[in-house]
Amino acid sequence: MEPVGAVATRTDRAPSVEGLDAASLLDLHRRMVRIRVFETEAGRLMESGDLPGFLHLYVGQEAVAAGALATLTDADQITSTHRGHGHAVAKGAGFRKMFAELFGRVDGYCHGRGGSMHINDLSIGMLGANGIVGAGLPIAVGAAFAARYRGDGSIAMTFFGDGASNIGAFHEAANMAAVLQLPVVFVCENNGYAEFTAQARHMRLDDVADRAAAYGMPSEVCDGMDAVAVRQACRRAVDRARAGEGPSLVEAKTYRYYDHQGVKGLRKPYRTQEEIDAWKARDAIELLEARAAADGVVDAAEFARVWEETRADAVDAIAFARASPLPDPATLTRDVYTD
Amino acid sequence: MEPVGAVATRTDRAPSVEGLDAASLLDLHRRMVRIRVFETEAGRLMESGDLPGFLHLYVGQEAVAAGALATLTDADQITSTHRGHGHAVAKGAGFRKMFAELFGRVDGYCHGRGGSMHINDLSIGMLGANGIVGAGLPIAVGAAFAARYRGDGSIAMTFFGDGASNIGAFHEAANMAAVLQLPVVFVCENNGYAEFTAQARHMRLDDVADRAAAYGMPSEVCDGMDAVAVRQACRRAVDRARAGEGPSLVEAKTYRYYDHQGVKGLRKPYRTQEEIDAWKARDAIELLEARAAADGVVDAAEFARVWEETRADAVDAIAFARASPLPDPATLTRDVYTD
Amino acid sequence: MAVRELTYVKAYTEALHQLMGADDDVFVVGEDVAGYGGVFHMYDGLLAAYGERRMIDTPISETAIVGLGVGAAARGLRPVVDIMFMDFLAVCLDQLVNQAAKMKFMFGGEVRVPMVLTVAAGAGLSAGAQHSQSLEAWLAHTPGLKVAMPSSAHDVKGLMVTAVRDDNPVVMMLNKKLLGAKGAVPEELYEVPFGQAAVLREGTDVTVVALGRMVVEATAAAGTLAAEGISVEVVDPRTVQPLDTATIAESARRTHRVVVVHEAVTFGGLGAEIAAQVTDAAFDHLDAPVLRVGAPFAPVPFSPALENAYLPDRTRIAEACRQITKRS
Amino acid sequence: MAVRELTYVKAYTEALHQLMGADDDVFVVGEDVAGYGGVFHMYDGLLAAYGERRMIDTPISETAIVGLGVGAAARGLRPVVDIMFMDFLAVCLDQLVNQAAKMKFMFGGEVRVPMVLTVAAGAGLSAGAQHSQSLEAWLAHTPGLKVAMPSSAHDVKGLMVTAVRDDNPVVMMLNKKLLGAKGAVPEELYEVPFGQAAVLREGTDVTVVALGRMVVEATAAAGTLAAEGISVEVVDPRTVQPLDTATIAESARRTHRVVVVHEAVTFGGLGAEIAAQVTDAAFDHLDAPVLRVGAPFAPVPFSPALENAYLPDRTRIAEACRQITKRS
Ligand SMILES: Cc1ncc(C[n+]2csc(CCOP(=O)(O)OP(=O)(O)O)c2C)c(N)n1
Ligand SMILES: Cc1ncc(C[n+]2csc(CCOP(=O)(O)OP(=O)(O)O)c2C)c(N)n1
Ligand SMILES: [Mg+2]
Ligand SMILES: [Mg+2]
Repeated sequence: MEPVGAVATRTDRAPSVEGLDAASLLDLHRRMVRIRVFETEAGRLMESGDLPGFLHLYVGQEAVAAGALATLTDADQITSTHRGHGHAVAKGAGFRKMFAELFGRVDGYCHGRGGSMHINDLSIGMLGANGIVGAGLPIAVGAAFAARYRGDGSIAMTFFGDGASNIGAFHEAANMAAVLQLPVVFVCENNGYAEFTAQARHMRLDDVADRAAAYGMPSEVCDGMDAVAVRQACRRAVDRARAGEGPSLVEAKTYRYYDHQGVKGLRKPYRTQEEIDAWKARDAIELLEARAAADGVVDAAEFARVWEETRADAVDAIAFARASPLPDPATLTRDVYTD
Repeated sequence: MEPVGAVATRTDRAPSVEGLDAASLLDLHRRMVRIRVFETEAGRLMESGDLPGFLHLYVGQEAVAAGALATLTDADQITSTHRGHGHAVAKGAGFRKMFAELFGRVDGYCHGRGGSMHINDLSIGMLGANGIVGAGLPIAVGAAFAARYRGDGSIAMTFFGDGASNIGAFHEAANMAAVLQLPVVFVCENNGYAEFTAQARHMRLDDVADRAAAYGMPSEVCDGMDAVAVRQACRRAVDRARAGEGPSLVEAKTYRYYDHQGVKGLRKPYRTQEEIDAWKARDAIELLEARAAADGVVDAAEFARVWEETRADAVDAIAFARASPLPDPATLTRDVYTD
Repeated sequence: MAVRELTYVKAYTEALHQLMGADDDVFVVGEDVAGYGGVFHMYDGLLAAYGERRMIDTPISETAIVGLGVGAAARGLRPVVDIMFMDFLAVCLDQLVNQAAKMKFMFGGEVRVPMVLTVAAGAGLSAGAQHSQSLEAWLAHTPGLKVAMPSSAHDVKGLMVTAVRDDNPVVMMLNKKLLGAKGAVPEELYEVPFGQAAVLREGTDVTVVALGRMVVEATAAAGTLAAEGISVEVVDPRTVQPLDTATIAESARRTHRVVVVHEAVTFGGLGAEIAAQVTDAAFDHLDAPVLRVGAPFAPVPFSPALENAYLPDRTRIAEACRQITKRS
Repeated sequence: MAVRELTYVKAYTEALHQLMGADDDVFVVGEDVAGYGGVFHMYDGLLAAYGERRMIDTPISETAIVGLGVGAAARGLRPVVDIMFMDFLAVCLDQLVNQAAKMKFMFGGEVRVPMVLTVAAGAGLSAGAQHSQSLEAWLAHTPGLKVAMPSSAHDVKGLMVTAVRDDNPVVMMLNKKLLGAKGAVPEELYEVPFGQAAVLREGTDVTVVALGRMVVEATAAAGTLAAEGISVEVVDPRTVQPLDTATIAESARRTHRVVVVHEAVTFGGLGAEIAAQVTDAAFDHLDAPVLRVGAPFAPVPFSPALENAYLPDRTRIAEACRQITKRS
């Protein structure tokens, strides 16, 4: 895989903003900005030593979560990964509970028990981030099974990385979903790396999407820096799922701006500055703003207001999180079992 | 998958015996007959209550082991499955130690500790049957790694079923072998069933071979009732491996005559009599004998002698096994560790 | 009412049949559970009764099978997941121990995972080292899981009813060698509560705590020993997570001697946990250290000649009881 | 000669560096072990020294990674397999427990599987429930495996040398929170024998048997208690499979009181096994039941406020020692 070349190719494919109205574009934009702001603040807090534990930031990949989750309702279920903040935010999770969880406070989504890698919100169909690579995929298949079993019209969507497509759980989950023709969408966020290992060194395909054929499953590749393109590709897959036509795989080519974990590269450079710059030149949020402005669909001021509101939301949420009490050690063995 | 139709298709592809000399044909024949005789006797012994434990018989699939293992030397390593007798026999394992193991006697390959599912013979590169579906695949990848690491020119081959191609270990092993470009051949024995579940209900492809594309690995399908065809396909894969061109997948379409375990169907019919008859009409041994005779390459009397010798070998081996002592319980904790 | 007898395996099938009849949320998923009825015949007749919607045959994909159960359970269904041999847990343990077991706690308490995972455990059938293990020690050491080890047809049904109705992940360990064992089983649905040991036989000289099939062996040993004048109390914990230490310790305080028996290898087995808890709770009442009877430290051997010597049985249990009663 | 100090993690790297220098059959395989040098920096410099032939980066495929190790070891190489966090064992346990551990026995004795599996274990870094476990109890219960739990830089190097030279599969459990801890480490290659506990501090009132990082906590507690007039003997088994019961029991017979400490949850942990063995071996010498100090029965919590309370530490160990010495 030669990422810079790949970017060039994908530019050709990138759909225009046409066909999407202002509300839809603002919806995509708001989801992306909320992720960007949340993650940037989280990164800052981590750098300043305020947050315990690991932090796998989503900055750079916003178009994927935004585009994909714009196609779902709260009744639809998702499972996520170690890099899960973007999915939670785009699915509608609130900043207050999210920041509180990162701080390990009692008002967090997991009441401080889970941390970054276990954020979940059952009320909006967010079935959880996951610390085990690939483990969310079979769980999403189970959620899709439940949806069909009940005939409630909902579907499931699961996110996974290029690296995760090499683990057995991916293979088993994809085949199971295909054999049972379950309403689930597999969204591969291909950011070109599994930790510090480039895709070319962990698989011999350019497109993870090509693996779908092994399960008799339709797939497509889309530009993961273009929220509109992701939304369109996921919409097709979601429609198939809702129509009872079974699972699909959507691969979005994207990039993470920060390091695998945390903000700065730890020690060893494993990506070139040129590569990073080339991807940032096609930043998903800038791209959407520029296109919408060029097409005259959304007024730039509206975008500015989203940024402003979101930043204010983050300020509020961080203050809330800092003020939230630490969990009480006396509750340690609570919620291990339901009774 | 519609097995009978599939057979018809494969008949067209079936190569003739031309190009193989008498010695090569007799070699294939002898391997197949040895499997057939061993398994038939083992089945008989099981029916009469002489053998403890499970028995997954290989009868019907002889062309696969024979054709595949005719391409290897004793230095090459194989890993096998729960249905492993055929691979052991075709790799050169002796009847005496094999029968003794089935009887649970001290002179068996595992000294009575392993049983049918763990027969191995390191002296001929038989790295063991396996009771866990799919588990032999990564082990073969490790053997291939060792071969390349040492640069000793040997390769590895691993057998697995259509059903096994759905387990994560298959996916991971295939991808690992491809990424590291290791000298290993993946031989899928597609007998159309995983236990009592037909292929169409456990995957949505006709050819397991199509899964190789997910790893950037070459593959081909061959007629698993035609030992010559299997030999040719495996030869191409083995040559690639030896030439440093990495792994390949060969799928052989075949059929087991007996039940998944044991000899007779336990309770529920899950295959039709027509299907069974159609496959038996193309019995691998009969096919080879008939072709060789028609082409005039091998005299029928030579084939008859192989049968005779092999039957005598089985009689001898069974007597040997029956006479072999039971293992001594005092040795129970021996060989758990090397020291 | 005449006492009706059922085999251990049929008691399981009947429990499931009735539970499925009572609750549409209960379904079964696994390899060959539907069309074939399960390789151990555990699911016979359920496909005919409940159809393909609720009886799901799968590919050989244990991680996805258990994961399907986890996801469906998190969405409120009550999956019964079958993975055939307990040994196969090793290919799918993550979904059980890192997902199902921890989900509620990690998620902050909101979610429930009412999944039952059924496995066939135990040795004695010459099935070899990869098809004969008793791995309850791994599971009972995992917070979030419950683990049932029925020793009779009666308990199979009652524990299965409790398991399916439980809102936590439960592992049902059916013992392969007991599948055909008959016992009295009430026709109606009834629960055997988790965490309540059964005192199957009262005695005064020694308490034998036995798990799974070893209960049968312990009871037989108790009969033999009675003739020798040794009075054995047999306690069956029935679930090892939760574990009813109170009943065991109470018995120990009366008999002053405890033998613990299980099929698993002694080292690191639950016999150690039971011994530690009993010793802690009844230290001043014990005349001898708790004696553990388990398998020697080796994989399960194939040959019956070895496997018979490997597995604890009534003879070894009786021997242990004689030894411990002699000591003081 | 001046004593040279190294960190725990550098002692590991040095051992491997020297072992690879001495034996071409030793190689390392795992995710990000080569180019990046390991996420815990365990393999820094080894790619430069030994090249891509012997330092193998892999896809995220733990089953295939361990399987590669098993196959290569069965062919006579000496793989060092890294699977990062111990919790990830759950996705690849089959290759370790059903293949590597059982192979020699099942195969009738011919094969050897000289593989070392390195995992980073333990809690205390707010890594959450799926990145913090201590699962030695699963492994030590598995015949065929050996399990080392070094508590110091010195033992990391010595145990690693022994592990790589051992012809059996060995799991090296490195404790994440100890990675930066410094200690004296000889420059040359040396072995710390398996199955030989170290008596790190002699004492007369109570024996504390501690595993892994808990050794550090136990030693600190011993210091505190000395000031209170309680004399603590600290024993570090160093390997839990094999386990040096003799040394522990010998100590118990002198002190008459034993406390066992580990990070893992108490229920079903190796504290039970140690307690059972010690009680068996020294019953008449014990003034009190063995006291176990472990984690409460819950997954590892994320928030430091909870995790600190969850993990055993010097305070809880000291408290246990005070309690047990008060008893009699
Ligand atoms: C089973 C398992 N193996 C390894 C890891 C360590 N790990 C965490 S994230 C990661 C890389 C994942 O790569 P990818 O799927 O491409 O996702 P990305 O980080 O690029 O978003 C690895 C190896 C893990 N958490 N779980
Ligand atoms: C991990 C695992 N799952 C399930 C089984 C039980 N099992 C043994 S053989 C088999 C079917 C295998 O099918 P296939 O791979 O097609 O091989 P075949 O039996 O047809 O030769 C199953 C499910 C097992 N041994 N291991
Ligand atoms: Mg990635
Ligand atoms: Mg098959």
